[in-house]
Parts: sequence; C-alpha cells; structure tokens
Amino acid sequence: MGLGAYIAVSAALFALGIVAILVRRNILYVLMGIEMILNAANINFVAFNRFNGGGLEGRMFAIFVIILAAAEAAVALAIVLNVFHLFNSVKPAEADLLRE
Amino acid sequence: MIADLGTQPMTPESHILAFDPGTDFKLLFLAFALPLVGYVIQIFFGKKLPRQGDWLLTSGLFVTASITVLMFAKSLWAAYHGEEFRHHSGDEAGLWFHWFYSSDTVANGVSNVSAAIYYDPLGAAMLMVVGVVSFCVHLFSIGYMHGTPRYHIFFANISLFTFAMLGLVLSDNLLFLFVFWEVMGLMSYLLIGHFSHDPSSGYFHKWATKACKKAFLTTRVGDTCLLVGMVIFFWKFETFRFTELWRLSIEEIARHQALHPGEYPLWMTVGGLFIFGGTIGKSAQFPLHIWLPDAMAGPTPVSAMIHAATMVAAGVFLLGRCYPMFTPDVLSVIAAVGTLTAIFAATIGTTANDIKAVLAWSTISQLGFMVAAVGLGGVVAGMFHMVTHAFFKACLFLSAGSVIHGCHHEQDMRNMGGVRKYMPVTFACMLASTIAIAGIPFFSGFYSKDLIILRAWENILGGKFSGASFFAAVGLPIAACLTAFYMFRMIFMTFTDKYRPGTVESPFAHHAHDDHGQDEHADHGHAAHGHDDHGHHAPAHAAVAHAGHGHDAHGHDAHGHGAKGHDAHAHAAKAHDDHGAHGGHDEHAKPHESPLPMLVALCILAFCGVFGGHFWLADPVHSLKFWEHAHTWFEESVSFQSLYGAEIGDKLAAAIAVDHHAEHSAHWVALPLSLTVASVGILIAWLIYGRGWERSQRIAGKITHSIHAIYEVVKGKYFVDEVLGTTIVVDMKRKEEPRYEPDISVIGLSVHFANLLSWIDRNVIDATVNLVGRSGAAVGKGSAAFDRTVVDGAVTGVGLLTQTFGSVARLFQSGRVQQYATFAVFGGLALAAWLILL
Amino acid sequence: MEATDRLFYGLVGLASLAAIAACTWIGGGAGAAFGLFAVLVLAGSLTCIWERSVVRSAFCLIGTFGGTAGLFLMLGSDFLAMSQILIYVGGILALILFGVMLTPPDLTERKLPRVMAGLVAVGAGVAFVAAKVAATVHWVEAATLAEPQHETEQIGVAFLAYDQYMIAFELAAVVLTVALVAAVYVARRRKIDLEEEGAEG
Amino acid sequence: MQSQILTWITFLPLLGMAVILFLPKTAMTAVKGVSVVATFIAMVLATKLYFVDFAHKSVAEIEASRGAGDILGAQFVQKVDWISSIGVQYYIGVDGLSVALVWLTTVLLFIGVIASFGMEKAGKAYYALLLLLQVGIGGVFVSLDLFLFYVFWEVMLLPMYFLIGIWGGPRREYAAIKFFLYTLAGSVLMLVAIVALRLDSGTFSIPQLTELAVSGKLTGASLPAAGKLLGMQFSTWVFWFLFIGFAIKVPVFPFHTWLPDAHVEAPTPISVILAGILLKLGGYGMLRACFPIAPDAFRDSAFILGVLGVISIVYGAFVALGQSDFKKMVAYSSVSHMGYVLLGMAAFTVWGMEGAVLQMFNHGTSSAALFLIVGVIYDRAHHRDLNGFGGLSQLMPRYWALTTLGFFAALGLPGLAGFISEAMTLIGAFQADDTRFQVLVLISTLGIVFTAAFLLYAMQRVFLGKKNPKYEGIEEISFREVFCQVPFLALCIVFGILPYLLLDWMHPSVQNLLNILKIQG
Repeated sequence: MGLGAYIAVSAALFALGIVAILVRRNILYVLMGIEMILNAANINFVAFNRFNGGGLEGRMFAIFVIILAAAEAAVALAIVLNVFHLFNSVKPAEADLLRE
Repeated sequence: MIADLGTQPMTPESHILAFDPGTDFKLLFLAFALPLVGYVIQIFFGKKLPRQGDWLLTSGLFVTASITVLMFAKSLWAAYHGEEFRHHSGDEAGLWFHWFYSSDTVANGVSNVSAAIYYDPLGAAMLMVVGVVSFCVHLFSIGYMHGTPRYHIFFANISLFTFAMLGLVLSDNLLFLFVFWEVMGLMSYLLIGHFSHDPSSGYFHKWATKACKKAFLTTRVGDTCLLVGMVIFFWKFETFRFTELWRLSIEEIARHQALHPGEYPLWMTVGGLFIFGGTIGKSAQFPLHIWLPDAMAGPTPVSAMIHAATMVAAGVFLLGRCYPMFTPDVLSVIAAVGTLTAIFAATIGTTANDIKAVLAWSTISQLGFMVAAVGLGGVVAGMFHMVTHAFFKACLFLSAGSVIHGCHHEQDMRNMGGVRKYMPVTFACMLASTIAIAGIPFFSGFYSKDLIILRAWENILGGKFSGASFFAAVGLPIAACLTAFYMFRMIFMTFTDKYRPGTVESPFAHHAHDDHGQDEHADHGHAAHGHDDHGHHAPAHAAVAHAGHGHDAHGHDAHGHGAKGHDAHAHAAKAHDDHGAHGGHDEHAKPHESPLPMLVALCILAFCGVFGGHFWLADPVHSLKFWEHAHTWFEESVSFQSLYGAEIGDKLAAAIAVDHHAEHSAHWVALPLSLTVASVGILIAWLIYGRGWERSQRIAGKITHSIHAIYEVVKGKYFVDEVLGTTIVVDMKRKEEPRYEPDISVIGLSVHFANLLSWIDRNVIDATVNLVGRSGAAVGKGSAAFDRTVVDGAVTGVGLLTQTFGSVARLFQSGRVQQYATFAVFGGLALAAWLILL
Repeated sequence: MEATDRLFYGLVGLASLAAIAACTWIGGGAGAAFGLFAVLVLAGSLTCIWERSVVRSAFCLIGTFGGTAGLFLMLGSDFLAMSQILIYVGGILALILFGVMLTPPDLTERKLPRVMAGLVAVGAGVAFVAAKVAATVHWVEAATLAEPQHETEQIGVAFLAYDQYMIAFELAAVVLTVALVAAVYVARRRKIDLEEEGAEG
Repeated sequence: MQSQILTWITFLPLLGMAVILFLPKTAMTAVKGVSVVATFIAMVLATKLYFVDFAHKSVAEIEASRGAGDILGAQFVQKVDWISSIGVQYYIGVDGLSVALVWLTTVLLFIGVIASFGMEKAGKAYYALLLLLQVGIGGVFVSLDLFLFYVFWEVMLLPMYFLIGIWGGPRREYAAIKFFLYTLAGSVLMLVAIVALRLDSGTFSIPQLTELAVSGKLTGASLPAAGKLLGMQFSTWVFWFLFIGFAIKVPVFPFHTWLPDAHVEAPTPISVILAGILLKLGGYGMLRACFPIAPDAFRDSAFILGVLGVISIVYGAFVALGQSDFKKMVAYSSVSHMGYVLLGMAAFTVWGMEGAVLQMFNHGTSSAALFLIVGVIYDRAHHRDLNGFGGLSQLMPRYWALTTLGFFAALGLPGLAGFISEAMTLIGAFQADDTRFQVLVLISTLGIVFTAAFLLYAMQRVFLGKKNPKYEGIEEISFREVFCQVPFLALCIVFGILPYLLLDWMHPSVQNLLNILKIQG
C-alpha cells in the first residue's frame, strides 16, 4: 500500500486523539487522546522512513517517542491522581482555579 | 604786483625769516601739539598743580602764540620778497599722517585719506590771530575766572579748543578741517556749559544747561550740511585735499562751460550750497544764528575767544579755503545771506540792553559782512575783515568782561553808567575798539569794511551786476550805520553819566547774590563767596599797571609775561571786602578796575585791533592819504594768486576783474559812503544816548513808542527762536526743573514727533508683535481645547474599547482546560488553512 | 446498550468492512493486511471515544495500539512493533487502567451531541488539511523499496555508536529515571493531607 | 598641520564651563576665578591671532588662492568631516571680515564676566551659561560651513534666553520669550534656505557655495518645481529667507521691537554683550552667508535694503529721542547705528562695505561702554527714568567725564571711532552706482543730527541742571566699574585716531568680496 494510505490512517488517528481530548469530560480521556496522537505521529515517522530511503532516523525517532511516551504517561497519571485528590472529581471543568 | 620796499632786498635763503621746510613744519606741529599736551596734563593733574595749572597752560599758549607770530612774520617777509608762500608738509618734508589705511599701497585704487600741514598766507594770518587771541584770553581768564569752581577744567577746555582751531587752520584737506571743526563744536558745548555744573552761578547755571545743548545741536545741523557737501565733492573728485579740489573744480567748470556755455555744473552748486550750510551753522548766519546770543551763557572769556574771534571765524575761513569750488550761483546766495544777516543782526543789536548781547549781535552782523564779502568775490576783503574783526571784537568782549567783572556781575547796561571814572583802562581799550569797529579812518575797521563796500560797488558799476551785489551794495552801508549807532549807544550807556546800579530788574547780578543766600549747601557758600572775594582787588595798584604798559608792539610779549608774575603777588593780599554785606543791592559798591593780567590782555588786543589793519603798510605815509585807496599789508600778502596758486588765482581774478574806470569810480562812491554812514551812526547815538541818562530814556521812549509794533518785533529777535521752538525759558522762580520741557532740541516740534514715533513704536509695531504673540496664544488655547476633546476623547475611547474587549475576552478565560485546547486546535487549523491556501 | 450505541457500532462495522474491501482491492494481500490493521486502529479509537464507560474505552485502546504495531510490521520495522506492544499495551495502558481504578466511574458523563459535533468538526478540519497537503506536497517515493534488513542489530549498534544515538540513548535513560522519581513524589500522600484526614477522621 | 588656534579660542570657554559645572555651588570665588581665567586666555589668544599671526594677504594673493577652492582666502582653516553622511564638515577659518569680530567677542566676554562680579544673585549657572554663550558667538564668527554656522547660531540663542529669563528685570519672562521666539522664527527661515541650498548644491561649505553662486550654478534646478517657492525664483526666496533671519538679529526696522525689551530686562553685563556683539551676528551673517550666496538677488534688492537701513537710522534716532527710560534709549540708538551697517552694505561700494564692517566693530565698543554707563546708575538708583535724575555732574564728576566720552563716541564725534565708520558709510553710499542712494544719504544725515539731539538731551536731564536732592549721598563710580568701561572707551579713542589698525585687516577681504559679487554685474 502507498505512503498516502499510511498518512491517511495517521491523520485519522490524530483527529480522533484530538476529539478524545476535547470532547470527553474525563481527564483520563485526555491521557488516551495523547497516546493516540503519539501513535499517529509514530505511524507517520515509520511510514516516511520506509518510503523515503529507509534510513534509521525515522525508526529511531519512533523508538524515542515510545520511550518518552511511557515516562510521560507515568507523570501524567501522578498529576491526575493529585488533581483528583485536590478537586475530588475527574472533570477538568472543576479544576478552574485559573479563572480569575 | 608787489611794490618794492625801497630798502635793499635781503638775501632770501639765509635770512631768519625765510621759510625752510626742515624746521618750520616741526615748529608748526609743536605749536599745534602744545595745547593738546597741556590739556592732557591739566585733565589728569590739573587740581594738584600749583595755581591749578593755569600758569602751565598760559605759558604753553605763550610759546604757541610766539611761534605763530614768527611764522606770520615769515609769510609777510616772503610776500614782500614776491616768493610764493604755499607750503605743504607732505610734499616738501614728507610729513604725512595716513589715516584710513596704513599706506597708500594697500588701498589699491581706493583713495587713502591722509593729512598734512598746509601753510599759506591766509593760514598764516589766521594762525597769528588764533595764537594771539587765545593767549590773551588765557591771560584774561586767570583774573576773571579766579576762584570759580572747576577752574582747572576751564583752562583745559580752552587750550583744547585752541588746539582744535589751530588744527583746523593748518589742515590741508577738507576731512581734517571737518574733524577739528566738530571737535571745536564739542569744546564750545563744554565751555558754554561751564556754569551748568556750578549751581551757585544762579541764572547762568539754568541758562547754560540749555544753551550748551542748543549751541551744539545748531552747529551740528551746520556740520551735517558740511559733511554732505564734502561727500558730494568727494563723490566727484575722489579726494579731500584743497589743492586738488581747487584744480579739479576749476577744470570741471571749464569743461562744463565748453559743453554748454554760460551754465555751471548743478552738482557743484548743490555741493557748494551744502558747504555754505556748514558756514551758516558755525558762523551763525541767518537761519542758524539762534545759538550765538544764547552762547553768552558761557563765561565771558569763552564768548570772547570762541564766539567772537576764532570759532565763528572758522566758518568764514572755510569759505576762504573753498572759494574756487563755489560756482557764481553759490556766491550770489552767499552774498545775499551775508547781507541779510548783517542787516538783520544789526537791527536787533540796537534794541539789546545786555552788554554781551549787543556784542553777540554785532558779531553776527560783522560775520554777515565777511560772508557777503566772500560772496561778492572779495575773498581778500572778507578775510582781511575777519582778521581785524577778530582782534577788536575779542578786545570788546574782554573789556565788556572786565566791566561786568567790575560791576559785580551786572550785565544790563541800564544798571551801569559812568564806569569810565572807575575803569579808565578798560574804557580806553573799549573806546578804541568801538571806534575801530565803527569804521572811523586810521583804524583797522575802516580799511576792512571799506574794502567790502568797495567790492560791492565795483560789482555794480563794473557790470558784474546781480541782485545780490545790489542788495549788498545798499544793505551793507545801512548795516555799517547801524553798527556805528549801537556800538556808540553801548559806549554812552555804560561809560557816560553817573553809575546807576539797580535801576532795572535784571536776572544776572541780582541773582548772583540771592542765589547763594538760599543755597543750603556749605560748599556753595564758599563758591559764591569766592565770587565776591576777587572783586576786592585793591584799586591802588591799578595806577602802577596803567603807567607800566607801553605802546611798543614788540615789547608786549615779554612785558605781558612779567605782569602775570606781578599779579600772583597781588592775589595774596586779602584787602577787606567793602561790600561784604549780603543782599541789599541799593547801597551798591562802586565798580572797580580789573586786576593786571586782564588789563594787559586788553591792551594787547586793543593795540592789535586798532593798528592791525594798516600798521605794516607798504608805505605808512600813503596810508595817511586815506582818500586814496591804500594797499594794506593784507592785500600785499593775500591775493587770489598767493592763496590758490598762479593759474587758479588768475582765473578767479579774471572772473571778478573790473575795468580800471569802474574801479576808480567805485572807489569814489564807496569811500565817502562809508565815511558818512559811520559819522551819521555816531551822531544819532550821541543825540539819543550821549546827553545824560534821563534825557536818553525820554527820547528813546518817544521813538520806541512811535514805532511801537516794529520795535516789539525787533526786540523779540523777529521771533525766529519761537518759530524753531528753541527759545530758552529760564524761570528763576521755579526751583524744580520742569520735568519735561519741549524747548530743548534744535527743532522743538521734533521732540513731539519723537514722542509720537515712540508711541507708535510701542503701540503699533510692538502691538503687532504682541498681536502675533496673543493670536499665537489664542491658537494655542484653541488647539489645547481641541486636543482635550477630540484627541483625548479618542484615547479614552480606545481605553473603553479595550475594556469591552477585555470583558469579552474574560469569558474565554473560563479555566476549563479543554476549552483552551479546542481554541488551540481550531486556531492551528485556521492558521494551517490560511498558510496553505495563500 | 442504547439504540444510538447500537447504531454507532453498526455503522463502524460497515465502514470497517468497506475499508478492508477497498484496501484488498487496491493492494492485494498486503493491502488486505494493511486494511485490517488500519481498521483495527481507527475502529478502536472511535469506540474508545464513543464508549460511555472509561474502562471499556481503555480496553478499546488495546486495539489501537495493536493495529499500530501491525502497521509497523507492514512497514518492515519489527523491533519497533514489538517495543510498541511491549511498552504501550503492557506499560501505558496498565497505567491508564490504574488511573481508571483510582477514579470513580461517571457513566452519565458522555454527551452525545458534543461527541458528534466534535467528530464532525475535527474530522472535517483534518480531512481538509490532509487533502490540501496531499494535493500540494509531492513527496518522493523511492522507486524501489529497499528490502528490510536485520533492523534490531542496526538499532542496537546505532544506540551505542558515539557518533549516532549514544547521547540520545543516555538522555532517554536519564529522562526515564527522573520521570520515575517525579511520578512517585507527585503521587505520594502528604503528611498534611494525612493530618487533615486524621483531623476529620 | 592645521593650526588649532581657532578651535582653542572657540572652545576654551566650553572647557571652562565644564570645570565650573563640577565645582560646588558654594565655591563662588572658584567659579568666578575659572570663568575669568577661561575668558582671559581666550582673549590673549585672540589678540595674538589678530595682531601677530594674521597675515595681511593682499587682494591679489586672495584671488590667487581662489583657484584652490578657497574663494574667501580664509586663514587658520580647519576642515574635519563631522557628519559625512550629509556632507557636514567641521570647517572653520577666519578672514578679514571676521578676525576683528572674533577679537571683540573675546574682549567683550572677558569684560562681561568681570562686570558680572557685582551681581550678587549671579550663581554658578550664570557663569556657565555665560561661557556657553561665548562658545556660541565665537563659533558663528569662525564657522565656514553653513550647517556648523546654524548649529552655533542656535547654541548662542539658548543661554541668552536663560540669562535674560532668570537674571533679568521685572518683565524678564516676556522679554526672554519674545527674544527667543523672534530669533528662532528667523533662524527657522534660515534653516529652510540652508536645506534648499544643500539639496541644490550638495555641499554646506560657504566658499564652495559662493563659488557656485557666483558662477551662476546655484539655480535650484535640481529641486522640485525648479526651486520656485511662493512664486519666487530660487535665489530670490533663498536670499530673502536668509536676509530676514539675519535682519531680525541686526535688528532692521520692522523686526526691531524685541531689542528694547531684551535690553531693558537683561542684567547689565548681558545687555553689554547683547549690544556689543550679538547684533553683529546679523550683519556678519549677511556678509558671510547671505549676499555671496545670492549675489544677483542681493543686487536687485540693494535699494530696498538701503531704504530699510535709512529708516532704521532715522526711526531709531527719533524714537530714542522720545524715550524716558535710559536703557531703552540706548537700545534704540543701537537700532539707529546698525542702520548704517545695512546702508553701507546695500551701497555695494568699497568704502560703503568697509564702513559697514567698521561700524559693526565701533558700535560694539561704544554701545558696550554706554550700557556699562547705564549699569552704573542703575546699580545706585535702581531706576532708569531719565527725568528722575539731575545735576549728577556735581555729585559724580568722574562718572560724568566717562559718560561724556561715551556719549560723544556714540555721537560720532571725529577723533572717536564712530565718526570714521559713519563717514565712510555715507561717502560709500553716496558713491553707489544707483543714484537713488544719494537721496538716502541726505535723509540719513537727519539721523546724525538727532542722534546728537537725544544723547545731549539725556545728558542735560541726567547730569546738568539743578542737583537732585534725592541723590545727595550717591557714591562716585567704583574702580571695578571704571576698569570695565575704560577698555571700551580706550578702543574708541585708539580706533578713532588710528583706524588703519582695523581697516588694513578688513580691506583685502572686503575688496575681494566686492570683486566676487561684481563678477556677474
């Protein structure tokens, strides 16, 4: 299958990731959304790597994305738990101390 | 041309009287510089010198006078030897004084102004007159001014004046003549204003403050005319030197005549008239004579020297120097003005009661004579009359001064009378001078005045007829008659009959006493007292002096010197002051003879005045035959040829030449005419004033009553002063000077015009500037208001706007994170779309 | 399950089938595999968004991550696919599940119209941009695709070669340790909270 | 190596000012000391420059040096690029016209500083501003670059405003503002002209501009609308703009109303400097920057200038006669005397131009002496009403003697400096080719008579006549005041008797200027 197809898939995945963040009221969906976006990026990296000369860069980059995504997820979870502790609710709308 | 002397001719070179350029120019420069040096020393150390430095200056003047006499003798000697006596220090001795540029070369093409000494017969005669007269005045004022405040300043000013007059006579170009001309104007200002710094002199004090300015401004008008005349001639001839000017103007006239015969270049006429304007100003001719009568506010020696002999003669001297530059039209104007002034002043002279006023008006009249003479072509006659007049008028003034001095500062003739008994020497000198001025034969006045009238009649009979010469031929004899009348009227009023002090209220003496009474200030008392102090000179020693002075001319210089020493000794003797009692002018003290130095000066001048005319006559015997025209010494040395050089002289002489027949007949008309006129004048004077005071008052009263209107006009000096707005009003009653009198400037209305102009300047021009300023301010205020409403409004408007946006924006800051993310995403998308689309 | 959910799943199923058909049509066997994996990815994420309960959503993510690994295999990078499955599914998903466990479930949370509006708006935007990019950007596709070699060995060497990714490798190690420590620190219960709870308790 | 003497003379006071600024406010003696030293050294340098170093080039030598792009034959030239982007150079030099005025500036400022010792409220700022003023004035006289000329012109304006505005008399603000705005309006016009010249000719240097103007290349062709403005040709409006800028300074008749106010309100030393040298900037500026740069426009309007000059002479004299304030009278006499300068220049003859330049110098000395004289009375009587005095000659005889000398110097009495310049101007004006000038000369003689009238009228009211009891105990003139007046009166006498000390210096340059201006005629 051509590069265009992989890009289409990653674009769709990226869009769904954004929707997940924006639409759902639960903080966890933000986490999921982020992971989807990162995956979309990875698909792109590998696809372009594959279709443009096949060097190591694309894949190495994807590997580092995966590593950092892991670290990020850990920290994000810790933050979520704290937010939950502070606001006693999962909805991001409650955490509006930044209003004024 | 010169009749030989009949004596064996002396070899010209070796003789002491021969003019040799090497030393003589230096001597002339010395004579000229001495008074200046004296002035500088006197100004700085005057007060500290013994006798306040008067001896220093007088001896300085003595040296100057002797040099001038020596130089004059040389000119006479050269005349008798037929040599041409015209010496120029630049050409002969290389003595130049470069004025504008340091040397001629730098001025490439632009004429450099440089000066040198020019010495010719006219200059020699004038120099001798100035030297002798100023020496006598110095001598006289030692006695007269003794004890007055600022005594040393007076002497300094007189000697600086002499310096200026000598400079004027010696200068070789018109510009330097003008320089000394104006310096003389300054000195006359300072000297007339001498009493303005001495309040104790009462009437004189108030009168002098205004008179000095009036004198300076009137002469200043004349000076400006002379300056313009000079500029006109410089514009055409590019030079100021007399010799050049004469030559060029003669050539110009000749060239002009060649083009259109009979006519004269207009610009030369205009230039000539302007130069004559200078003479009118300085020699007090008709319109600008107003300052001379008021110049009597100065001390009498000043009047004697400046306003009788030297300064006023400078104007006539200028005419003599510029004669070749005048076209016939100018000459006729000069003659007309001269004659008019002569008659005009003579009439006023008859009505004057102040002794110095009589002499002032007579001076103006005699100057009119001289000017008329030059106008008629008789330069020689005019100059000769100037020389003789200088002597006897100076003598008249000094003797008048001595009379005033004697009568305790009384100037009004009606308060005098019978003074001959108390002041014999003064009377003798005054009588001699009066006879001379009246024109009685054997006295110098006769010869010079006769020459002028002769000149007038020669013009008429010789076919050179012009309105002016006719007016002169008729007018001058009348003036001569009036002169004789008022001079002898003065003699009879002051010297005959009994001494009658206080017959009439006169501001002079009366106030000298009152004034110092009121003066609260101590030192004034001393000064006023000083006045009375010197009056006390014991008459005793007058007799001694009387016998002492001899008639021998040569001896008088040495003798004069001796007398001065004698006087110093008398000064020390403080005799009791017989009229010490203040005020109470009725039991008035008798007049007393003046101290010796004054008398010596009088006698010298009287001698020169009387015999100046003809003593050195070619042939004295011939002069006795007065009915024939006697060639006086002056005519020998001064003639057109000797003055302006042979070729110019011949042309000028030719211009006024008259055939022998006309000359002879004119002589037979002029001589008897002047004799009869003089005797008629004297007779009338004797009839009215000669026989006792009461009778004279009666007769005079009847006459004045009959021609009342005319008498009032003449007495009011034809109201010339009032017309020009320059009358000097001295109100002794008023203590405070009027804060602002309009009568001070030369032309009264000019002050009003000045005030108008300064009002305009303040309210019109300044107003426009302020208007601009105020309109600027108004525009400023307007723009400020505009700024506040509109611009400021805009600013606040913008503020309002941002506030609304702010509140709208606040809605977005809901704190909901997801909302932010949505905005971010959609913002990014919009940006991407926009970037890609473009 | 409500009517809408059923409708939604019906639609998703149909769309997936269509996609697989198209891919096999285009790419043959490889196309089919690609289609399968692509559908796995997209359907997984769609249902994850759609699902009312968080747990189910979390589990749908497994499909997405699996599909992605498949795609990596299709693209010839097997080490990557394996690490994808190992870290994403094994690690990150486990974390999310921990998160789900520790937070109370909120079944009423999903608002259907908001989801639909979001899907439509974002979908349209991304579609538009992707179409534009495809139209304008012409990327060079290598004529012949190089054969995939032993990727893992190369990656291992690259990690340790000083001029390639050695530094990045070390840095990644540092980041991981820091994240570890940070996560522990942030998440620990503080004494204050304890006292508050103690006080309340 | 270019000789530095001119820069030293101009900027030495600036050094002095800098030193003063660092001194504490209380150390007034130190401040006075520094300012005296600074001005004294400048004066010594200027005297050495004038009498020793200045080479008397003959007209031929100046014409020879014209080839080397130096049409004026300036000496002690220094040329350094200053703002090279727009072609401005620090181009200074001095020639016959300006060397005397530079010397006069230094003498005046030196005496001005000493005369200011009497002013108790003259603080540190006063002396600093005074020195800055000297820099401004000195700079104008030496600068040969139009831009530099304009900069110094403005530098001179500022301290003058403060000196009048702060240390002046009761209405000082009004006078200071009026002075400042008036001169500024003039200098704005000048700036427009300078910019137009720069754009047209591409250079600021005056000799080059003169060269171009004389050879007819300065026609404003390269400017928009061929340099026409307000319907006038390029050289015409440039001439009139520059002329008005300088005429305000001279001051010429319609623009003179700032002078009496400035003088009446300025403290004595300042009005001495104002009358002594500031008025000469206008005259000098005309000779240096205005006439050579628009020679044909100058020739066409010469008669108008002559008429303005004569009006100034006669008007100034009459209005002075109508004044009752002593200082205002002297101020108007300055207007009258400066009228001769304009008449002389407009006459366009050698003696006319030289008379004008000489009159500028002589008026400087005589009017400075007059203002010092007014200062003496004002310090004692604290009022200047002429009618308020009387008989001072008996109370202060020495003061009266000095005043008489001062008055007769101002009067134009021969033997004192005033006469020579007035006589030269009148003779020169009479020789002008335009015969209408002869009528002007006749009218201006009115000025001579009435100058004598108002001075003697003042003399009579103040000095002669009855002693005013109010001033019985007035004390005689002090040594310091005499020390200030004597130099000026001495200068009047010396240059009255030996005018060639000035005229030899001026003649070559004036002759050269005339040759240049005549080339086109």
